[in-house]
Amino acid sequence: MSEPFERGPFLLARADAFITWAQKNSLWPFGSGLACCAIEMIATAAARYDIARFGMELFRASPRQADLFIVAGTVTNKMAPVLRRLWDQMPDPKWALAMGNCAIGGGPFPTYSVLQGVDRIIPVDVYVAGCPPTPQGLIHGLMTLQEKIARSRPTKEILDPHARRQS
Amino acid sequence: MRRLRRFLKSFFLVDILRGLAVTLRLYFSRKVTVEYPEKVQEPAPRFRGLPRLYRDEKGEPLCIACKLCQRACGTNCFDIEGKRKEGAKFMRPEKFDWKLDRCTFCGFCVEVCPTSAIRFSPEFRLTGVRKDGLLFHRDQMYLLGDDLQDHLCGGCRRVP
Amino acid sequence: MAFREIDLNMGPQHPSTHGVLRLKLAVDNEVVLRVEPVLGYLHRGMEKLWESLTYTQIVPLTDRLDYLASLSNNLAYCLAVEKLAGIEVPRRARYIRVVLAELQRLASHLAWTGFMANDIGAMSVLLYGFEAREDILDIFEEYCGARLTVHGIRIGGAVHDLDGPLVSRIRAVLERIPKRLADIRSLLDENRIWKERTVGIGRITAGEAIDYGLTGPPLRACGVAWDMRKDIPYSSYDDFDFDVPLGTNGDVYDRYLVRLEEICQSIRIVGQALDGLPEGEFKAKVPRVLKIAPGEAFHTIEAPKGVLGFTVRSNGTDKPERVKMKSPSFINLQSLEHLCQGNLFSDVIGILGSLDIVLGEIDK
Amino acid sequence: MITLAVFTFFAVLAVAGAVLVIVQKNVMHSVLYLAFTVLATAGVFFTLQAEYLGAIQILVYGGGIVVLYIFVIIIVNLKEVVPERRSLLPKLVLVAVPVAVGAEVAYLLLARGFPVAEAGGEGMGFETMAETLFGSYLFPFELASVLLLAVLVGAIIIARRKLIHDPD
Amino acid sequence: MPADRADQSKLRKALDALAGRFGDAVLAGAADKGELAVRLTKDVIVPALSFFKEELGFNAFEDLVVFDNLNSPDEGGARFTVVYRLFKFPGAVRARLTVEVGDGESLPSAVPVYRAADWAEREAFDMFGIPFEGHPDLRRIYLPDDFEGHPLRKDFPLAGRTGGL
Amino acid sequence: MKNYWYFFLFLIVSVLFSVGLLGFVALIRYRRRLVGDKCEPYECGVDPATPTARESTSIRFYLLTLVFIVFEVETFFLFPWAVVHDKLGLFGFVEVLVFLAILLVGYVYAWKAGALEFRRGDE
Amino acid sequence: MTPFVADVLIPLGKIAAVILYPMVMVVVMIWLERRVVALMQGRLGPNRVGFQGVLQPVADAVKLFFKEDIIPRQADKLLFNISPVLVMFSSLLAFCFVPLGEPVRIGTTTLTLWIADSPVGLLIVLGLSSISVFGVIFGGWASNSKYPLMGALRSVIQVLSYEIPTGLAVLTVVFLARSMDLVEIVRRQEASGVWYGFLMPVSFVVFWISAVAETNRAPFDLPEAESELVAGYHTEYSGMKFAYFYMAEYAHMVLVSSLVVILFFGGWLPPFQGVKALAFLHAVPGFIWYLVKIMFFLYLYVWIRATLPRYRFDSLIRLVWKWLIPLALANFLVVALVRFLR
Repeated sequence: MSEPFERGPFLLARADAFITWAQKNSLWPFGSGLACCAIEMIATAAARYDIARFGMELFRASPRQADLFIVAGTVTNKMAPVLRRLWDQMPDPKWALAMGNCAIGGGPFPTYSVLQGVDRIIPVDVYVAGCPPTPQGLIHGLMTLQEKIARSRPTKEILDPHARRQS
Repeated sequence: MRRLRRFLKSFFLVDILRGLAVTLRLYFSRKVTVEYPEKVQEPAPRFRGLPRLYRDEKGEPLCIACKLCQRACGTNCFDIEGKRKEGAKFMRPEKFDWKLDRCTFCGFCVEVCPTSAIRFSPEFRLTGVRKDGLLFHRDQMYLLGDDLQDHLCGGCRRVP
Repeated sequence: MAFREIDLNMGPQHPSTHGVLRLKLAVDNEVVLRVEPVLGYLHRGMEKLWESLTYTQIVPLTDRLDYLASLSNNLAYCLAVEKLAGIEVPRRARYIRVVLAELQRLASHLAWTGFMANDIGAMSVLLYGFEAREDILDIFEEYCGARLTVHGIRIGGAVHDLDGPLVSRIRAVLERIPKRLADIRSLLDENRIWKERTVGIGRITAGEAIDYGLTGPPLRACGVAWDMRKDIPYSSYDDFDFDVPLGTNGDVYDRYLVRLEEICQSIRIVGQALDGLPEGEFKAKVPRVLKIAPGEAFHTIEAPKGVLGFTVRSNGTDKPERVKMKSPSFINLQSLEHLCQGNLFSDVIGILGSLDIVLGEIDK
Repeated sequence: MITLAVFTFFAVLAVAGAVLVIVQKNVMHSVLYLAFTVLATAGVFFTLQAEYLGAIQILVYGGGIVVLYIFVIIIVNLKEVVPERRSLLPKLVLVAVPVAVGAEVAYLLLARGFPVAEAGGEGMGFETMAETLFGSYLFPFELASVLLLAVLVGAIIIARRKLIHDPD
Repeated sequence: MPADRADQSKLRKALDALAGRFGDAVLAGAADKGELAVRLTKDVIVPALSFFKEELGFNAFEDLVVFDNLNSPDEGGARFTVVYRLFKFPGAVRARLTVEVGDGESLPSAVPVYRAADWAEREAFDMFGIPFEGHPDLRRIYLPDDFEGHPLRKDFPLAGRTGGL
Repeated sequence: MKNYWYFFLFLIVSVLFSVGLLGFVALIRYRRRLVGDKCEPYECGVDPATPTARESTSIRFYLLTLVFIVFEVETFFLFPWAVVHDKLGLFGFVEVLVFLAILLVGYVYAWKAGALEFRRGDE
Repeated sequence: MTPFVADVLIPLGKIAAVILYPMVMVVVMIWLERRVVALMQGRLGPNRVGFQGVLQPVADAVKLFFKEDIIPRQADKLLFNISPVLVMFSSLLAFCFVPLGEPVRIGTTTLTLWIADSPVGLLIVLGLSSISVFGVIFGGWASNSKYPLMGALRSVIQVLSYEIPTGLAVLTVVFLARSMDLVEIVRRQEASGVWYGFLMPVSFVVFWISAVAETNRAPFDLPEAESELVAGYHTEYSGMKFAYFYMAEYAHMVLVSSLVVILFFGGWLPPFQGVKALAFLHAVPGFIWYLVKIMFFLYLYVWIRATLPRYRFDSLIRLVWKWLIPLALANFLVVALVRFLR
């Protein structure tokens, strides 16, 4: 987020604030558990940590209805095209969170079958390191993502003529 | 007779009513949720959070660049180069790169360290928005707490 | 009726394939005709990686195999290495290992109960199971500083001693768990829907089960009392008095009952181990750089999911020539097609859930 | 006046739906328009105060029969209707029958005018109908149940025969 | 312990029966506490397995392990050593059957005898490239079908031929 | 009489509401960006095993719908009687019983024929 | 009053209110469901947006407003687009005949709290609410994806099958009330002094079970069973169209709860009518009583969802055809017999 904060029209700024408020408070994650981190992701949704407080407990099984792609676990080369497709299948606006060291950079597995970082196939917004990250660590990551969303400018993207239907 | 009782039990939905009673009781029972940002469940004393380098009471670095941790590490997290300054008693790390994204938090480096220079911190908030923030250089290994958070978030300061 | 066959992919991304398992199904709408599991979506090359690491460095990586029961993996691997290197583990360390392994079994079975119930649609039970499991994870965190990938057992013993406060904390948790369990049981045991979904589903006879190499609770649900803790006792399991719960029908419901009963037995074992915790060292003296003369050892334990074994072959250096894991889920999953024959699509989920697989140890 | 307007609306909708049903190439779209026609017909019944009939129209035709059509389409996996080359005679028949029916309707309308039934008081129609149904039309009513029985048995027998012939 | 000794003698007897049945094909045999270790030539492996299952009562197939002897040529000097582990229940006795396979040579499949060997053999094929003749469905089990090489061979680099992705 | 005017109004308004909200949202939402596999049908992240999905049903669905229609007609035939049963008296009740009895035969037949089952092994 | 005001403006106002009513209830319901389920599971649930998280559904809705809309390849565009609308408007349409209370007097005019009433209102409501099967099956078929189609087929068979016990249970109510007019049914209950739910508990239970099944809710939620069919018939729907399915489901729940209250629990009547000592209960407006009762049944929906596992398809079919229908029939016969013997 290095670009300077442009001063848009007042109305758009208010609209941005409103839209991002809704987006950040209703991040429905796509329940894609890959490995160990998935268990901590579920623990985050369980009673002790309860991400439902942030309105994020609706783990959608279908990518069509999800906003947030939590890549929780090791991404193998065999799984990579699948993840890429699932990411594609999510509707905009969408965010990705790489959870755990394996998803971030291959973690302890510099081997022939492990993708060394999920950012090679999908654009990652927030990295949450750990092996696996604790539930509180994940919540911290999610709140960082919320802050990032709050700083985004959705109206710009909506009004952008170049973003219109391409095919 | 037993069959009749079973039938009656089934007809009056006894099993389902019992289940409903359990959920209703839990509805009124105490909640276990720790509301994270406001209340933090403090990590245990032995918690294996982010490893970092410590200094002694005088502020002198404890690390003597013996590279034992580098050798003990199974995932090649470390890249250490040491140098002995003129007249100094011990070597000091010139370069101490540590890759967070390879670490398994197994604790071998902490166990082998002869001077207890590298230790686990209770820091569990390991979030970054850029991947390069996950490579720690020597000076960053000395940071802790909120300072560290600023570093980890790769320049994405909290919005006040 | 006219049946038309449809091919359908379930997974690798599906809410109830417990990770990244992919099932190629041939279904006629609701009736399953064939099931073909496709593995490898989590194949991390673990065994290859181990060949480049020292014996000690491998231990934390075994955590990542069966991540719901990481201590069991640690234990199995360490026992195999100790057998190969001829390391005598102190009695106290063995007791500590039993405590940890049984706590891990509790955690794993509680998580399983939750997942299984969630697959069948009782989502509250998932939360109750995880809530109870969270208590055990707290103990692990207290003991060695991690919740999931614990790395709590080292070659030659344990990583820390069990001190007084921790022991009393474990006891407190052990008292709490049966209450949680009672809630879960009154939600599920007698529930007509639960019984309808589980009784008689995924049946397998004892003979077939042995033929398919099933181990662990799915085998014991058929009435076969094969439990490595009794048959080839390790880590002083022969000091403790416990029962091996058995089922009769070999269906999903019996697997559920067997696991719940195992939770009670584990609580018993942990109580006994804590009562009789002997004095002494919690760790044998093991050289930091462990070099083992050429040889081969195989050791199995009774992990929560079944018989878990490691083959370790050494070549005289500090790195193993080869480490091979015999993972219970891998073998148990093989029987899936047999179990699913002629069942409905919804049953596949229940049956798969009842096998308690973890992709981390299947794909390695 | 209002009633006429509403009636016309539903009637036009029903006819338009019916026309769309037959001009569609995609069978599923035809069913969609058929559903519209059925519902619009129910609307017509409502405006004519035949509320019971309207409700039955929605419940049985809308809920049941149209769904049945959909299942048939999915089972036989119809995609698009490929127009067949037909000889002249069927074509002529296809044109002649509607024309003849239309002519008859036109003649009847012209000759006798619009048939108008006596309107009852508001809300009376239904109870009268019920009493008539269970009074004067007792026999047809019982016959209806026999008919339904025949339908049920026939359908099951046909389906079972398919089962027997199916090697699976 | 006497029970142990009785056990031992039973295992010895089993070993003798095996030698009597397969003769020269049994290269070596040993009976340890609760474990029977046999080395065989590879052409008799399937009959030997069914002998173990039918006559000696080893009802469970536990594991199939392959060792690549590229860097540590031992015993027979062949490229691969394949170990079959069997388990007898009740009784808790293990058997360890070893055969040597050269590079490119194939092994007869054990699936007709032990159904549980199915995936284990696929795994061995995937990781080492040992073909199993008569296997019902010999395909790669972990890696994608277009993967080149067999990763657990000693000459396969850890990061893969392409150096990882 | 007015009722149908109100119903008509309600119909129009609710259709307008349903369509209008969707149309309004179409104006303000994020534009379609059809990149990659975005429009592939979802089948757990891999290529669908068959090119089209529209061929999966068994005749059971058809059969059950048929049975449903029969029973639906039967049930809703009884409603007028339920309203006026006072006036028809016991005679009407007997009439209905006969009606139900005939259908009960069909029900028993359908049960015995296995039309109410969904499991394959039950046949 | 001019006819224009009486026949257009007032009805339009009422229509706006009646369309708003399920929408508001949906919002409340979504919040209630997420909170109550959470509390039953020992956690807190959404509590950070607005007071105790009441704005959570609003945030969800606004977010869904802006979500991109994806039409899968090879989908049937017309059917794919029209299905959510069909589902939505059919669930709204039924509210046309559902009374919200007694007519209110404002000055000289009487304002009825329903849009239209009809001597067969009950049947029409049942009929209109079943139109949604079109939306479901067209949506599932149009997606050209397997899980949606399977979900749609399950859903349609389920909704249709459970319509029969619903009908039979309602039949007993109609039999006692001798009317199919929803307002009339409530008045008859007032007159008889006993609510039909207490008079005929079996009818109520059968109706309730069928109603839960018809709304595709747990334990009968297998058309959208997440652990099996991903998201059922709306797997391929995103953004606002998905929201339509989502909202329609909740609107349907509100409708069904209203029906239960009207048919079996005296609609807007206060409890304990006959008891003199509790006459002060009449001071509370009927509409409040009505809402309270509806909320109870909505709560029951959530409560059941938090407790029970999910049925399997074949046992679901077996339950309705082999248990509920005979039970409902027997119940009807018993009610009729008792009525004729007395």
